[in-house]
Amino acid sequence: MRCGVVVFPGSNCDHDVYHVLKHVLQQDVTFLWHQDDTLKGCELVVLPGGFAYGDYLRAGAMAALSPVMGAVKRHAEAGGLVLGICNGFQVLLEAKLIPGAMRRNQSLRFLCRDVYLKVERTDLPFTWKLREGQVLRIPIAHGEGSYEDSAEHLDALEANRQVVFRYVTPEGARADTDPQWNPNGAARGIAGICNPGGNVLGMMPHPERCSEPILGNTDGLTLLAGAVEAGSQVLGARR
Amino acid sequence: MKARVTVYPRREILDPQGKAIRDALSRVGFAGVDDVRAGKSFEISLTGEDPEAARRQLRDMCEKLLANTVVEDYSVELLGNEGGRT
Amino acid sequence: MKARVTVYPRREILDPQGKAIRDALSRVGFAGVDDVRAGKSFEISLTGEDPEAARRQLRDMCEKLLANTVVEDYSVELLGNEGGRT
Amino acid sequence: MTVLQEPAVNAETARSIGLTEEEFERLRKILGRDPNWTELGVTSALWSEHCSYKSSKIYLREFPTEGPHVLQGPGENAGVVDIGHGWVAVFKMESHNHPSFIEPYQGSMTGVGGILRDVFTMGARPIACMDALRFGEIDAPRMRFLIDGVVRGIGDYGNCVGIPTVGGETGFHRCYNGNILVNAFALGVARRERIFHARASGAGNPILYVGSRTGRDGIHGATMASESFDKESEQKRPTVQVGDPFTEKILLEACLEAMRTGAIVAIQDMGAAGLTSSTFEMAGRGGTGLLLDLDNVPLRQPGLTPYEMMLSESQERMVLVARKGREEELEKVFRRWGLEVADIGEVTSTGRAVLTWHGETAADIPIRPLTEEAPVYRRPVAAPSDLAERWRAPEVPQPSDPRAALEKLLATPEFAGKAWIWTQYDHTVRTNTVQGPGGDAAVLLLKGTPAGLAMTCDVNPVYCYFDPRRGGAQAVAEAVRNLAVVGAEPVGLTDCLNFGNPERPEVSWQFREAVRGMSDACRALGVPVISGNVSFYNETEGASIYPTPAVAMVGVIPNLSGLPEATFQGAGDRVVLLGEDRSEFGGAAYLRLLHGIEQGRPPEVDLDAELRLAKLLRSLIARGLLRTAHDLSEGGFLISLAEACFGRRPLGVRVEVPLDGADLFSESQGRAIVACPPAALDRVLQAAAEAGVPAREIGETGGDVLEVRSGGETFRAPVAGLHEIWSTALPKALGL
Ligand SMILES: Nc1ncnc2c1ncn2[C@@H]1O[C@H](COP(=O)(O)OP(=O)(O)O)[C@@H](O)[C@H]1O
Ligand SMILES: [Mg+2]
Repeated sequence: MRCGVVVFPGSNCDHDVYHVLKHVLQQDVTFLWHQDDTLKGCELVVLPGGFAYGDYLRAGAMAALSPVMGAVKRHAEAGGLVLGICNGFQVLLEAKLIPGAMRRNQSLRFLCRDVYLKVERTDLPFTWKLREGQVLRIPIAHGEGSYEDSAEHLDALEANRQVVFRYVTPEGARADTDPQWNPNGAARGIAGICNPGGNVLGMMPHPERCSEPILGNTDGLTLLAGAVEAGSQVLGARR
Repeated sequence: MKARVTVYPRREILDPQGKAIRDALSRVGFAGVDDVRAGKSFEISLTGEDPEAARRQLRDMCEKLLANTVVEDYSVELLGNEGGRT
Repeated sequence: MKARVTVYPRREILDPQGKAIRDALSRVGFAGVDDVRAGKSFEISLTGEDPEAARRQLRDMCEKLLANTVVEDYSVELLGNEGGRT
Repeated sequence: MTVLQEPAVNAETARSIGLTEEEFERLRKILGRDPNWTELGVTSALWSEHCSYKSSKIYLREFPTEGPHVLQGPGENAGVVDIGHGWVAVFKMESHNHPSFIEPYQGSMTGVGGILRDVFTMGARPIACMDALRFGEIDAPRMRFLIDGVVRGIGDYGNCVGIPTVGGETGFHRCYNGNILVNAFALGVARRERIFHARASGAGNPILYVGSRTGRDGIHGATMASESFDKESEQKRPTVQVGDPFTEKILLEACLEAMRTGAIVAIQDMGAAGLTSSTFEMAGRGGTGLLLDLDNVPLRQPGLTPYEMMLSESQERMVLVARKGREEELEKVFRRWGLEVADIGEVTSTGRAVLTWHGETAADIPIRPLTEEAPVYRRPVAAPSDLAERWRAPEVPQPSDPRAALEKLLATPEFAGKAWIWTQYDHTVRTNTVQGPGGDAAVLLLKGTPAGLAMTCDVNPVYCYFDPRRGGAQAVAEAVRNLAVVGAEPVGLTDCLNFGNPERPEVSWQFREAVRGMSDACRALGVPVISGNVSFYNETEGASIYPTPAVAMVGVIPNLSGLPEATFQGAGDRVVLLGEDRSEFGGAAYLRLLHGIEQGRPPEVDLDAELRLAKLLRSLIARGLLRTAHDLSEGGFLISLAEACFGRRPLGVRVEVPLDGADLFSESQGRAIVACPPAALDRVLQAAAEAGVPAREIGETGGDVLEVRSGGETFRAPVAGLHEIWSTALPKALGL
């Protein structure tokens, strides 16, 4: 399936996602330049991690205004798949493709370590290969990962089942107020959410960093594999 | 013309940085600090001279870029030409 | 009493964030932005009522904690009791 | 014509910017006239200790710099070694001590930025950083602020550029209370044929300036001297260099892309003494000349003088020589990345640097006499008069309760887990990190090959103070050991030699001895020195820091499958202690941290034994026999045994050792703890015997208690409790 990885000035996980999609999952992958207003016919668009425009002002704020995001919006509205990882998630929020905002980690420090994620939904193109309630171990690496929104918006988010991943204990228990398990103080332990249509997913943890056996963890691969396989089905359906 | 834009986290949203600073202040012995809110300040030099146009433009900048209105409030002040800081 | 402390990178010092913001503003089509300097703003509520004492205390806080005077300048304003932001 | 308000040029003003009387005279002879202020400033920068190595050159020549893998030794921006499969590794370490003490956040940021540029300027893509940090006592004035700022700075810079910080070292000692050490290491990889050099050639080739604009950042105290001549002196006070990792990131991508066009002849970053050292060194190496038009240098604020432009240390700037007629191609690449490019001059064949400004000649000086032929000093050396006293063997109090002693040591910042630091560093970006911080050496994947790269940072300043020669050798030996426990064969090292004031005979002695110790070890263990950096004048109020020759060593792991970990992997593994135990406490942590005794000659470094141990470990690992391998270093056996219990799932161990009381903390070198499945035990012991490495099975992993039987006595400590002490000690000490 044709996948596109967007490159903003300051993206630094673009090559990591590219590597997994291309060399681990054997997909047809291309980079998409932030100044282009086209997605070159990509079915799955990934907004990678990094520090687009240095994360100056607010993570993702400047990148959200770049030309390529117009094309990404149209793609999303047409039901196309969009995956935002870490900085990509922040860009999606700033571009208002998914609701809410990201604030600095409660510790006010950058944090790089493994966290445990509970899969809240498996009926999405990204998560259909995962088990309901499954607990994944996936690395995070961010300083601005505390998901935030007003109480009523959060309620709406839950009601629409837009919460896809939550930070939990290794056993899968909620621990929203425990920094050991909810590493950045995200509201309701939210680590990843989707749009109402379920075709746009934003998540703080980095699945591409745990997608090869040699790295000692492949929990991220199932998610990425699901996305590309679902993408191919979407593609098949369109033909 | 110089202007200052100030952006603060919304009242209802908790402000860990402000809290951390308040705690640090009392740790180093500053008494009587009720509350600290931590925000951002931008000093912007504009070429235009019309205050109203400037205000409009600055608010527009806030909505588009300088503030994230989901979690932040902003305010705009014109400082005239000398700039307000000392 | 409410006060506002504003902290900016010193004039001579590179302000990468301000520069990035200025570039971003012009990219999204805001004309006539000469310069942007990005700083911090702290809104501080104090119990004391004596303005002079408050000023002294605030400057002291800046020297000790709020500003890093090696690279930053600060300024202190008293906002009275209502607070200045709208 | 522009009238510059600059100081008169004479021996006085020359001294005020760091040139001695003799050096000033030497310059006048070279020029055959009095220099002007700009020429004086340029010369004082080029002849500064930092740029010219004038006090260290004669000793650095003793380092072995050749080896089967070495493609580029010292002399370029970074060294280059062949790591197989058509790849080369490019690495270097550099200090940013003084800036970090003044402003820890910006100081450490710009330290990382500088070392990254040294690496990608060679055409290599940086894939890893390490940071070797030395702080004072945590309760010393400003120390918590310094620690927090340095760690944030290193993190924010590397994290933003997207280079994982995979290892480092953190030490604490009162000798750094007034002078912390921040040494940054970076490693990049490139295809063998893609390496770039910084040798300006081809008269007529244009010189391009790329990156951030030039401000008055970090202009050496020199500008102070001009202040009294200046109206707005406040404005001109030298300012702290500020790092902009975002610009570094796009500069990195743009430079690597530009290099692929083939339109670049030579490229060099602007580091210390910015435009001066970069242009002069490129021309010096190439034996060419320069014509620089300073009116074209992009400025951040108007009004910089030629002197200021030449000496500014604004960050994130590169200068390159383009092939004439191909400037367009390069400019296109840089503009696409949103970077500014300026044509600031051209290469000439005159051997001179001619600087023009406002239509006049601002400087006209011969290059080689200033670069290749800079002054070299043989400073007086003298061993400390009280050496015999320093070497007197210390009294060693026996621990009344070994468990309590262990717990106390694990709670010190020295031995505490350093996760509080390295979790603030992105150590997994680029998806090469097989073993990040927390083990002995970091292990990185070399994508597309079965091989891996390993790297480690080591030095023990207390050893170096009591015996710089042994200390220097020990640093190299420990690095080799840290590589060996991950199965890596060393291919080269870089160093950061942090010392006091070389004009003090004892400091020069320390330096000479340390370099000799390192050189001996490098020869014996077959590790060439391929790059490095000297930082002198680390002293406050006349008190020098302990000699701190930080070593960063890189090794290659032929095949990554079946690597052991530094911690125990599962119950039932047999634990084996390798190497010879002696009772050695000179400069030992046990005495220093528990009894306040800092005394005695450091442990002997038996280089042959180290070599035998390293070879044994590598072959055991290559044969896939080991599940755990962790070397013994500071703190000795008991500390390493405890550390081995602290895996992601803490695990107990039960051992019986021929070590008594204090000897559990003896710091004899050349030792390691390994663990293997029972079935492999005989082969492990057999191989050790054949290798001539003492080996004894001491116990078995399992349970949740660390149990040690020694000298008829037994003590037990629940691993969970030890782990809690160890993992929380550092944040606690920092008051977090
Ligand atoms: N400043 C730092 N940055 C990154 N990693 C660090 C730092 N300090 C210590 N570490 C990591 O902590 C671990 C223990 O360090 P150390 O005790 O020096 O190991 P060793 O004794 O084997 O040399 C190592 O993996 C090292 O990389
Ligand atoms: Mg070790």
